[in-house]
Amino acid sequence: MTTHYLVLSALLFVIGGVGVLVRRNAIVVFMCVELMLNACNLAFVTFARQNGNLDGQIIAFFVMIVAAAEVVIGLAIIVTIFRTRRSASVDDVNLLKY
Amino acid sequence: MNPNTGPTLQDFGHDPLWLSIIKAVFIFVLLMLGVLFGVWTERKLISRMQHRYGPNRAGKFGLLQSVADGLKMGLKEDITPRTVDKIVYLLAPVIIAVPAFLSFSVMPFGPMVSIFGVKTPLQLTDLPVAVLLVLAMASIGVYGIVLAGWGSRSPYAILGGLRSSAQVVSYEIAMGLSFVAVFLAAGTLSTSEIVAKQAGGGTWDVFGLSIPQPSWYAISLLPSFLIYAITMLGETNRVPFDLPEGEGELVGGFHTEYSSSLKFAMFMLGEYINVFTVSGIAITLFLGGWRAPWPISIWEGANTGWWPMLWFLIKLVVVFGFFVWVRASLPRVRYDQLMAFGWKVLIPLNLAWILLYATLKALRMPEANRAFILTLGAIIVVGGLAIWLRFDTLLQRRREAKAAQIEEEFEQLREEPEAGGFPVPPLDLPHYHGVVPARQASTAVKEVTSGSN
Amino acid sequence: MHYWLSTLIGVPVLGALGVAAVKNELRAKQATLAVSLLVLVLTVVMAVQFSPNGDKFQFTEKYSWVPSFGIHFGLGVDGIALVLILLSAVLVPIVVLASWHEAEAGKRSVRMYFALLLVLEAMMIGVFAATDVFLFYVFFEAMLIPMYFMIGSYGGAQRSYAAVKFLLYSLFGGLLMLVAVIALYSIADKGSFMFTDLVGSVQDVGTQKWLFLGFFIAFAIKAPLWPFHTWLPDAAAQAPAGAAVLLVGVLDKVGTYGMLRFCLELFPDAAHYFTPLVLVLSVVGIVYGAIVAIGQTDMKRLIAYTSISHFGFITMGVFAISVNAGSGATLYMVNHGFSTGALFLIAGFLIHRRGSQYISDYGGVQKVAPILAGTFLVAGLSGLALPGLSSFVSEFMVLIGSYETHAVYAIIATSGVVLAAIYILWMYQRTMNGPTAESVRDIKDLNGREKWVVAPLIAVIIALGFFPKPLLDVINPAVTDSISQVQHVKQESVAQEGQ
Amino acid sequence: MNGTIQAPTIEYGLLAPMLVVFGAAIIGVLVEAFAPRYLRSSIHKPLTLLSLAGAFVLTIWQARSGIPTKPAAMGAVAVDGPALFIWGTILVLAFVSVLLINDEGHFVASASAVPGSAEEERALSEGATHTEVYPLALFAVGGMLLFPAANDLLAMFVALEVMSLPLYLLCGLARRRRLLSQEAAVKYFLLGAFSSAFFLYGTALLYGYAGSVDLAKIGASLGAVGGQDTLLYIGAAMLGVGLLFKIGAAPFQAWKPDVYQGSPTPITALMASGTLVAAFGALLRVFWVALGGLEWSWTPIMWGVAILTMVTGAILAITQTDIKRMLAYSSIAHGGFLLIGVVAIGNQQQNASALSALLFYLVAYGFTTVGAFAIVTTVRDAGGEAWHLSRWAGLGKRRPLVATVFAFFLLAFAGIPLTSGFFGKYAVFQAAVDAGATPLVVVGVVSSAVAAFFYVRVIVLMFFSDPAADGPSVVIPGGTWAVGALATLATVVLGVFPQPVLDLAHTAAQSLFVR
Amino acid sequence: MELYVPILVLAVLAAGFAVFSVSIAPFTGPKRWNRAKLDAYECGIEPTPQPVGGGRFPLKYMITAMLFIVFDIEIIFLYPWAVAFDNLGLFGLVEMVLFIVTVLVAYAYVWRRRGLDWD
Repeated sequence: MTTHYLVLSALLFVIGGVGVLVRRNAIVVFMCVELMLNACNLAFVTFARQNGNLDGQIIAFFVMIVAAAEVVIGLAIIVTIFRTRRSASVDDVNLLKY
Repeated sequence: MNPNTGPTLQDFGHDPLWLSIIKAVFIFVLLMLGVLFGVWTERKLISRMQHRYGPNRAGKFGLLQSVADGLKMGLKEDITPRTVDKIVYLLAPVIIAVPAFLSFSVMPFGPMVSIFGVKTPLQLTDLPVAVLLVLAMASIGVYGIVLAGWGSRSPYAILGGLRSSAQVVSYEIAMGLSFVAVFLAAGTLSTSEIVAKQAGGGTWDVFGLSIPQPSWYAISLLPSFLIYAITMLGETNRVPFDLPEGEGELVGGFHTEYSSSLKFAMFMLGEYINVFTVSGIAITLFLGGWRAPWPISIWEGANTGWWPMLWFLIKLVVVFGFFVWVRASLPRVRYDQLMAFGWKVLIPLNLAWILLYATLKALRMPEANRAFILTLGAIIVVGGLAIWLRFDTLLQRRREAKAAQIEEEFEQLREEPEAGGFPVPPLDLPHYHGVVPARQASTAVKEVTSGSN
Repeated sequence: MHYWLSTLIGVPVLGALGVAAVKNELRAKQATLAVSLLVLVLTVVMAVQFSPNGDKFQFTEKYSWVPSFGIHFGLGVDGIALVLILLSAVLVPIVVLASWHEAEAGKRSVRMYFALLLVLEAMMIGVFAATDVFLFYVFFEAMLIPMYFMIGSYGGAQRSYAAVKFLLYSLFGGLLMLVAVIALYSIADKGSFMFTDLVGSVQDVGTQKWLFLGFFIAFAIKAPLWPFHTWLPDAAAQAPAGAAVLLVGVLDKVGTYGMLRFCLELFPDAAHYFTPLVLVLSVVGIVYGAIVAIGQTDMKRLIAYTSISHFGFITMGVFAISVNAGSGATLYMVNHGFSTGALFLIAGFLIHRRGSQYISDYGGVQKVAPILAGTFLVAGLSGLALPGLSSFVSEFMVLIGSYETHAVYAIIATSGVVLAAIYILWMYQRTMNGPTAESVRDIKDLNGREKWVVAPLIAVIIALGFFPKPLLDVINPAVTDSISQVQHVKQESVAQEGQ
Repeated sequence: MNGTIQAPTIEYGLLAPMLVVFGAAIIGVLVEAFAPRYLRSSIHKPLTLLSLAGAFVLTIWQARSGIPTKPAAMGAVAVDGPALFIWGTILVLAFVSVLLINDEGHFVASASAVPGSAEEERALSEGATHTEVYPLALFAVGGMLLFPAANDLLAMFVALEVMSLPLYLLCGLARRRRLLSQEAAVKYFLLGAFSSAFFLYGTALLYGYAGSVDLAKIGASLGAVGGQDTLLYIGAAMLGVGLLFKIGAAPFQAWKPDVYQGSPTPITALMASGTLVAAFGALLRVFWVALGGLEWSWTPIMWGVAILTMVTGAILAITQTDIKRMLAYSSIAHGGFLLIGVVAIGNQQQNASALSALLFYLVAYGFTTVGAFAIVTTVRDAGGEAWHLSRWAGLGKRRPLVATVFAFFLLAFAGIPLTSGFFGKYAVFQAAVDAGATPLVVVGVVSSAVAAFFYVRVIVLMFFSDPAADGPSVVIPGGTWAVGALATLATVVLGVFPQPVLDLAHTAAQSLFVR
Repeated sequence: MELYVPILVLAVLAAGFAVFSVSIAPFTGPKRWNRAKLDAYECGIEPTPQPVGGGRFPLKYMITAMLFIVFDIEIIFLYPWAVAFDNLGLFGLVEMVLFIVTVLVAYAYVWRRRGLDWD
């Protein structure tokens, strides 16, 4: 029963990860990261049901907060650089070479 | 607690499917009728308040007015502007309407009754997190608003959508906070149990005669109730907070492009049902739910059988009346005032009140270490006051500075009107008496001007 | 409890601080000279108290330094260390005197140069006196830094390249040694790094081989053994003459000293196993160094290559595993220090006068600067081991000793002697004899200071040439002791083959 | 069902250091809100320094008054020997970094202003500064304190974010080279969030495996639970990815040079010292306490990572021309050396020695690196710090003292004897050899030889090459001066008389991590 | 689970109704083509072309959204606390006081930085 949810969360996570790697727009990349976090939440809740203890659900709360904080800070940073560059594409973020 | 406190969580989830369907259909019908009746009531009431007759043609007292309106909407041309984002545009009304209905599923109408021999509570269902469901539905409604504005792809719509969503979320916070005190008092999120908790307030025994203690949270948690009363206006975009359709500044707001037809009807529907929902919540959480108000409650049978549904509906009407009353009496606020009120007044007051109430509750605990709690409270109060004072002075300064600046600008303008590049017509300008320009007459486009049929 | 060695290390360090503090350059130089002479005196006084047939290590001191790693500040000298300390103590004042005007060349801080010199002396004495393997390693590495700065800051045109090359080579070797040291420690599991605790602690031959390599490569790089030698010519050629003397004269001896002290005593089996290899390398080094030296056009590089050839002799002596060869090698370390030192210094004077290192720029110096030429000749002859001059004794002993054990190598090595005659004499002929070149027509002969520099060197060379006994008396027991282990192993293996 | 909830207990005393730091941070925010602009920094500086110092004192006091043997706060936080040691280290390093932050001219006048725009000009002319830096730094430090002490993965995750989020912001606040700085912030943020997502998913899987996020419980369940090994392995791997990213181990090191280069140098110092220490504390806790039983599975991988990290750091550093990038790569390499210590796991006593070695290394490296970055801030061009290596040519002649100190730090990085770096390396290497990881040690030695090359190159540049005509000027504000002196002192003392600190680390490591 | 079944029923009902009426709309009404009708309504002026995927809108709304997130999360924590308050007792009070005070500090900061003002 719960395995379906696990598969779903894994899928979401992978989609997010791939998105981070292939998408160029900083905001989209960032949304993909959020997607990954939510995939984690799904996994937590599922496992909470599987293990029959509430920890997972509580953890999900905390993850939400962290995600919120990340959103706030991330958007702030991205907006700043966007105002500088008039573009949110990570390709334009190329002053730093390896 | 006295025996007839009504159902608790354990009583739910045992209904057979057919019963659930019956209940659902009942609620659905109730809401549809409620909307029709509500529109009429509102128009009638408000016109009375404004010394008008209001609808009085269709049917007795114009009772069929809203039916007629509904039919007309159905028969009007369905316009879909070509710039819109089709899917979102069509999705939005649905998203607004559906959750509005759903919030009502946890609304308790009454105690256990037997329907076709099945003992069941007069309530579609109840959850341990019932109130959260309501809030969740409200938030989903916001999606409808945003998508409607976004999908319309017209500046007015987008602005309206953003504005109203901003407003709704802002007031949602205050609303959510105003519930906290209730949960503190009730110790549960299940609506039916909250109602049960408001059953009997017990009595004060003063000089032998016993005065019934107010059992409604509206009284014992007055601040929360007041805040909620305000937020429910903001939450439903009603006057004085109906900025989204502020006809003055942005036409119809988020539903500018839903000019007619049933799609618009969906918005109307959603709006009214939301009003019912928030009223229902107000009744359930603060006004004793389906329980009969005091004088009636003296009669034993008042809170048994089907009667309570009556009390509930009466209360609903009264609260709705309050909505209309407010609409008739208050002007619309400015948007910045609206947001400032929501963020700078309601929220801090709310938090302060929650802390205060929690402290009192802790004080009433048997094993509470009063000295400690009091010192804690004192510290917080003092700190809060200090910050507030500092704050006040700062605000004062800022206000004065702004005033001074404006004054100084006016001075400058009085000096020479041209300042700031505003074109000021010379006083001796010959007045323009409307002479029609020559090339006005030739508009030879064979188009049916809209509305002429 | 006596503090001879710690004093010997401490005095130069304090002296260095003082010198660095002094503002006036002349004062600084004089102070440096004074300190180094003081050290020399102390060393001599200590040396005369050394009893050749006493304990293996004498004047021992031992303080706990980092208990949790079992590291001690352990000092002590046996014969080998003693003579090497003597060597450095003697060379330093001479170098100070020699490089009196060395540092003025570049607009760099003169005081810093002499301060570094003193620090270097302290490190050199420390590295020879350390009886704690870890302490030895610490000095071994720390020694690099002052030398690195001396080459890099005060050297010739290519100085920074040479300096870096020198540092990285030695550092790399040192790190390999560090691994071996750690491994040794954890295998021995005595909770102490004291040499005496570690001796004989590694039984397994396989392990011995690895650890041996760890140490040996470090030392081979240090004492430039072919093929690890390539840094030496650059470093020696670019370093200021004084630094070059200490580099070739003393620093490199640390390598050969290390082989004799650590490789042989700690890992006898491995040493026995690797002996042929090392001998081959040494012989190749001897011949290669000599031949390449012949081809050199740069005086200092030439001298550097001669040293490579000589180091071939020394390592051969060390690994020939016979008392004669061993003592010879040890003695050779000292002699080579003096003779090559003399060569470098005198060449340095010459170059300083003419301003060129290239042999082709010289000719007939003999006529204008007889003393210079004469002393140069003596030093050179000592370099090619002319009987009566110091190197002869040691080289002879090495050859004899190795002939006893490994005749073939000895015979091949003898060719080195012949080649040595060629490169020294040919260089001498090209520079000193023949018609006087225009460029050197008006150069001065050695002045007073320079005479004072050269005189003691020549004196020592001749003295040791005729009368090496006192040194040998000191050296012999120590060498006997340190090669005894390997001899033991050897006899065993011979016995096994015999069955 | 309400009746079942028991009110939890929290040992406020044990958590005091952390609470002090967080409290100071919150007060800092209040100051930001209500203090007039001209007063702010003069309130912040003492507040920040005092709180850090106070927290340090509290830590010492706790260590004196006996190390607790069971985790605090319902098993969420473990205030044990290593944690206390790491706390002390982080607090001192943070204190030093704050001294750097105090000096003027590191931070942007107005972060929101578009570089080169009129508003930025105005902000500059007004002399506006972002005093928010102090609360942010304090929050970051608080996170660093919680990170290595967290005893369950949730607390660890929260700590990770509390530590990282302020740093993301601080990265973007460099006064000079704004674009670079903003880029650094974006990169750090995106990659950091990415990695923390991995950490979180790993946590989720381990939770699914063990039914709890408590490290000890996970460790206990390793043998017990059967049939779900995939969860376990994938979860552990993802957790590892998250942590290794934070310490910048290859192949997750890509962010480090960029971020170190872009962010304001004091912040770089804070990250290079504090974050590294904290991250290693957490890494050790997770891999030794929770996954200790899995040793045979992760050790080989960790070997690979360590080797890769050392080699990458050492080799890529050679090609760098930006001083800060070079230091960043060197810090990557050092992360590799530290990983050697992580692998040196064995029996109780072996673990203790490895742990103490790591702790010592962390202290030594932390001080040296802060000092190095402090020096970097002092060498300035017209356009801020003279970041290009070529600008450092001949510094030895212009400012011998500064150059000497910097050279000394570099030698310490290279691990020359009589510097702290040497004993650090030695301790770790020895622990590794005892644990039979000799090949790893050999690789470490080789790569540190390679690393020595580029350190030496800088020294050559500073001392053996002639100064440029328009060379950079050296400005040494008071705070920076103090930092340099302190770091030098630490590097010397730890290099010559390491015993006291070694003893401290030893006693701290004796009890290992509480379970 | 079965607590949610009735909600599902109602949802089906409501959704059915909404979808029905939205989809029926085009067929019930008349069709009279008029270009002006199909333009986005902008009080008669030529409609401003809107970029695909929506244009840019004031940053203000983003800030509001973030504040909303922050406080909504706070509410998430307040509800369980409120429900369990009787069990938590003094501990609960203290912790929540700390929590709310912290949030209020941030709130004050935002206020002072004009995060709550609408020009």
